[in-house]
Amino acid sequence: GRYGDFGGKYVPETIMFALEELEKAFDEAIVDDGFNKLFQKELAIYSGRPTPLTPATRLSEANNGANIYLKREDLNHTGAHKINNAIGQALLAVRMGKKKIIAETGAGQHGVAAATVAAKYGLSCKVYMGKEDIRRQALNVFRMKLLGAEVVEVTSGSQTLKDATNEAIREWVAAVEDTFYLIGSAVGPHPYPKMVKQFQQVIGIETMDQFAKLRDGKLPDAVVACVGGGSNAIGMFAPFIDKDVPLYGVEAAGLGVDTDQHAATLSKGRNGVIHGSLTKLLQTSDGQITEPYSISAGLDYPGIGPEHAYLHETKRVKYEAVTDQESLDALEQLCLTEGILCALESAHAVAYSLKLAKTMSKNESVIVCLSGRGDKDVHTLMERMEGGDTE
Amino acid sequence: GRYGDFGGKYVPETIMFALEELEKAFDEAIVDDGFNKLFQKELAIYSGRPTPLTPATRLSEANNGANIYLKREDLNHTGAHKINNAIGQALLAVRMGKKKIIAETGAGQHGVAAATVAAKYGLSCKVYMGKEDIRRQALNVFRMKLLGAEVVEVTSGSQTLKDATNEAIREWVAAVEDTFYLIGSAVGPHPYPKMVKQFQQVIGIETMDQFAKLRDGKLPDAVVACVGGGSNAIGMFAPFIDKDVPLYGVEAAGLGVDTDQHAATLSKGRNGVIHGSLTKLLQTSDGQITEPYSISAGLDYPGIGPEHAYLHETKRVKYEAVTDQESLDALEQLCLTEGILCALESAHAVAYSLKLAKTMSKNESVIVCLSGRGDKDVHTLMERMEGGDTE
Amino acid sequence: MNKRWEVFQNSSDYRFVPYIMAGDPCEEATIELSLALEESGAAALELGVPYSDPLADGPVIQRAGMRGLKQNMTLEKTIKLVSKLRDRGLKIPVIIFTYYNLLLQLGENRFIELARENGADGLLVPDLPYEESGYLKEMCKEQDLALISLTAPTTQLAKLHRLASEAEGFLYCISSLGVTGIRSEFRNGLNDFLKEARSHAKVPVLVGFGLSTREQIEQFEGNSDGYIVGSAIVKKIESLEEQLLHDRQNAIYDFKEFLQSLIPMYSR
Amino acid sequence: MNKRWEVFQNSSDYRFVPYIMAGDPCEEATIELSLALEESGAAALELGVPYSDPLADGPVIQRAGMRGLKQNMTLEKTIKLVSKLRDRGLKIPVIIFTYYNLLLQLGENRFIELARENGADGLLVPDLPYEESGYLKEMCKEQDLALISLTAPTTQLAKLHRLASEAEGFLYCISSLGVTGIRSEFRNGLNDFLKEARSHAKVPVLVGFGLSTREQIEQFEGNSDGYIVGSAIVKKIESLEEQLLHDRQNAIYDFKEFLQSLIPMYSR
Repeated sequence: GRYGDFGGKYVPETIMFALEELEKAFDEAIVDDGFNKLFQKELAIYSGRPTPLTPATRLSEANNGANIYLKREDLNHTGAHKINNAIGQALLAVRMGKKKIIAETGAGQHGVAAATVAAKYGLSCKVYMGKEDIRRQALNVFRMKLLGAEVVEVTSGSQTLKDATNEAIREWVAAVEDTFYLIGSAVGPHPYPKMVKQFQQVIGIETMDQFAKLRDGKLPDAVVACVGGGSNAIGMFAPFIDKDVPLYGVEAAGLGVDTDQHAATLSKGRNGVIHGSLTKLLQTSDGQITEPYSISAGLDYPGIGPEHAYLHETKRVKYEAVTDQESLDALEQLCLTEGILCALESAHAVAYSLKLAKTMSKNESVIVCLSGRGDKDVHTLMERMEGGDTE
Repeated sequence: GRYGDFGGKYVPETIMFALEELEKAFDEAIVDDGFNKLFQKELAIYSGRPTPLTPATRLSEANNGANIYLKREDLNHTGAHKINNAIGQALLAVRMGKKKIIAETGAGQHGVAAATVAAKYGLSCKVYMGKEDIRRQALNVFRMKLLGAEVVEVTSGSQTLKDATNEAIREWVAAVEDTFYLIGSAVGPHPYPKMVKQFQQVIGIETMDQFAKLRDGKLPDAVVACVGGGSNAIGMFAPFIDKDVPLYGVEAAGLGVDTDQHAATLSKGRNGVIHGSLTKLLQTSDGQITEPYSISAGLDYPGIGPEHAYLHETKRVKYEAVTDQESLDALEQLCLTEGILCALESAHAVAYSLKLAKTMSKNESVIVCLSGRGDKDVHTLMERMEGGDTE
Repeated sequence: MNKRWEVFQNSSDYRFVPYIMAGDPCEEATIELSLALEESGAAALELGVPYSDPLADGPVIQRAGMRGLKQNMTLEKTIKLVSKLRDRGLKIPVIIFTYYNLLLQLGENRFIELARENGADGLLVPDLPYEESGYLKEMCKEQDLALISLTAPTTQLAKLHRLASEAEGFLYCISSLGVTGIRSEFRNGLNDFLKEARSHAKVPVLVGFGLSTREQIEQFEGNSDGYIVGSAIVKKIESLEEQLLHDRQNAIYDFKEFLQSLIPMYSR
Repeated sequence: MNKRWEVFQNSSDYRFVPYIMAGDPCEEATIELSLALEESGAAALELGVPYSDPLADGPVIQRAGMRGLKQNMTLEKTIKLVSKLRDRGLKIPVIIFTYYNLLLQLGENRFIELARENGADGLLVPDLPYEESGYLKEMCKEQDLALISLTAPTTQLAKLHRLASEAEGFLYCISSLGVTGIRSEFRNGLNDFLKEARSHAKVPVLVGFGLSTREQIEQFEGNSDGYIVGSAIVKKIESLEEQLLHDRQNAIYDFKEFLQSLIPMYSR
């Protein structure tokens, strides 16, 4: 359960047995052909996988650099890569005989994914969400309810994602015997980061295969993904880590890494423990966790998946930070040149890939993980770009 | 250009040459392997086709009837089948050397699809939209602008879809020499209905193939699709029309076909001409076109594609009408049992498929075309279900 | 060819054919406006029928249609209005300008019957191109009604020749792309188009769409046999709406003054 | 084992171990509350450290933490507070209750050094389970600090035996699933769990989580060597917040009265 110093299981003793039970079930499942086939089948017939690898021809031309390819996780059911992991964990929950799932959510994307798989597999679902986020994301709250989930308002702390996660863990501690905690990112205590990677690696595996088919068996010259908790990135990177391919993780620099309004965990954080895992963490000098900031609701997490902390430390992956404004510009450019409205999270990866591609030759190729679609961000974009109030 | 008595080219002389030019270009394109391959490739790598055929296991069980399968057009790029046709027509526009496209839109879905392909293929795009619809669909208006399209406010008539279409035709008449009119449904003058069918038949072709693979080469026992203008339905029906498979088109009964608040063109309309085509039409006794009503913005069109009028008259397809309330109930049930939030349009098809499946044996299979996702309808659903004002 | 068309065709004037909307702003106004137009020199009259979806018309005529709809004006009532015009002494040919859907609902045969009964002379259907007009054209011919053909600058040459040679009543040459309405510029090459039309037509060749000033009218004199003015007249009627309803005498006086300023002397 | 732990372990009382939050509502109040607790019979004291993300705590202690944070209470200040408690005469063992992240930032070695210097006796880290505590456990042992182990009703038997036999200071048996807080029901089979723990522990076995009334405390007497009360006491302190800041004397009096009603006679 360790990636170098990072990872581990920093949780109350009450749920230690559940982590062990989960680890055992997970380890058994992933060597069970039946389970793997079922998972692959559900990804295909329910979520529409494989998602395409789209050459961004006009974007690449406009940028005058390397060829940019987009891995289209935005085309998944519910609009992002989140569903890959949600399906995997839900199938595991069913296999373990659990009837109840709980989940945390920030902007509501993982909450919707969790509520979706709960409905599909006939499980009950409670989603913990900060009061502040509930106010900001009324549409997603309604969607979760429509899917039959109970949305639990979290009023502790800053009333956002980290507090919703705390509260979900508290609920899990209380209901651990019959409840499956469906974590949405590559964070949390072992075996969650490993499990989320396992269920998300389909992104990278498909990508490697698709690129090889398009380009005579070659590997790409660079792979870029955005990193909040880091699940789309770890899934995309997974099969490339032991290959000779430069990998780039893109964090949210918010208003700038030199301000106090950012979510650049690896650039600015220190080792610490959050939500059961030892990782890099944005915190005060004496260890209070601080509230991160990004225009993208999916990147403003004060921690990061422990494997990313490790890949950062070992320098296998280069982590860069991109500001709100850079991501907005990239989002607009992608709209105008490719007709794709990506999520603000993904726009961070796009923004960095544009910078990177400019430094590369036109024979080279950069693959960007387009982790989700931007429909959910239209309100934010309108407020930002038109100054209009849309609520 | 005729389906029995229906169809034709009822347009001003000024644009007749453009329809002929279009017909010629279209007829050449669809026998050109290069064009067809390019179209299929774009559908695959840009929109993520093939879309899956998802067995709705829990929905079928809950309904206690035939097996229901969902053709997942909701998983297309931009969230509905609309993009199939938009890609096809845009590729044709490029082939014809046109640099400008115009389009009409009601709720904004086709407008977004048109703006999307315009961005992707480097064309300029003007979208005509009723003033009333612009007010109701501010988010889609913003999306179109983000994609670089100009949204033209239409203040004539009832300021909704039919008037936007009139206005787009007027613009086409004025700019016919260098402009491609990208019609969004299986309506309009010849060759549009034929062309839209050609570009949408991928739905039915994939479905037939996927079902055969799942079920030992069999054909389904029924196929159901919703019908506004009728593009998803004609695309789904296309390969089944000359097979022995019962087909069902589902119109919007709104508050009921016995009220004056419905969009049940085939059930209640009479022969007439709208937007260049002779078809069935909701109108007053002396021939003024009336404003239809449905909770679903994509079904409230006073006309219908001429081939549907023909398939109705020849009884090859059975057309049924489903009310607002029935479609809402079906939408909710699909959410709760399958974790899929479908468009209100598609919910009409789901509602009818539930009725139909109940009358069939458990060994039989019904395929429903899930034409689009319901994200766009969440505001409407919230207002309706929670009575909340979300604007 | 009936007598009214004979007079129209044999005239040596530069023919003025106005368009007004039936029932705009009321039936009686339409009658008096029609008579005023004839008095001011109109060689024929296009009588528009209000329609919910007039896709060949610009905003001025769209608004006129809305006013006509408010008066519950229908195609049938418009045809019957011709009989009232005849009773009041109107002698020029009257062409019913209707969208095809209205005609379909009334029935093509019923339309022709009513047109004959009520003294209408022709029919113009802006959304019924030559290719779709076979049956109606034949019926009209049989019953001595002129189905007016439209040609556009985009009409292919071979088709233009066919349209021109088969034209009844007059040949309507659209002066520019776009819908009806007032324009400040016309299409390049328009005179070539008119010459081509004239060389094949057995009926007068008229130019229309967008003409709104005497200067514009005069510029086509050499290349056409007349001209159609719609939106400019309808816009004047719109400005006189209140007066036409409540002080008709003065409105008609004002309307005639407007026509005096619009129509070239040699065309009256 | 230091002298304070010796006294604690050798006591024949039914041990009362209260939990309070450092800096709630201010540092001086914490000192006086601690002394009042000792006077009222506390056998040891758990001193909580305010933390932004206390995921093992219920709402009562979360709120106490927020109050402590407002006072800028930190882990380092909490440890140094122990020295002040000693100066004011506190003789019972003091256990610092801190989340692991705070400890990491201060540094585990630095913590131990400070704890030794300031007279703290132990350490409880609710999010540091046995499996992750190897290094800290060893360091604590070397430096004669007790790293308090928690066991839960869900702890597997083999692990319970190991935890119990290795426990230092006392063994903390969690009485129910869930976070800290006041409960009206406890888990079935809890007494079996306590018996099992006691049969393997070399230190007193205490029960905690959710105890808020004398009746609840009494029901565990036969099966444990003491009990921990947190939320019930913190809630009382919360109700006395204003008084503790501005009229401390009376607040402490009131607090002691509350303790009298809570703690069974035989346990003082």
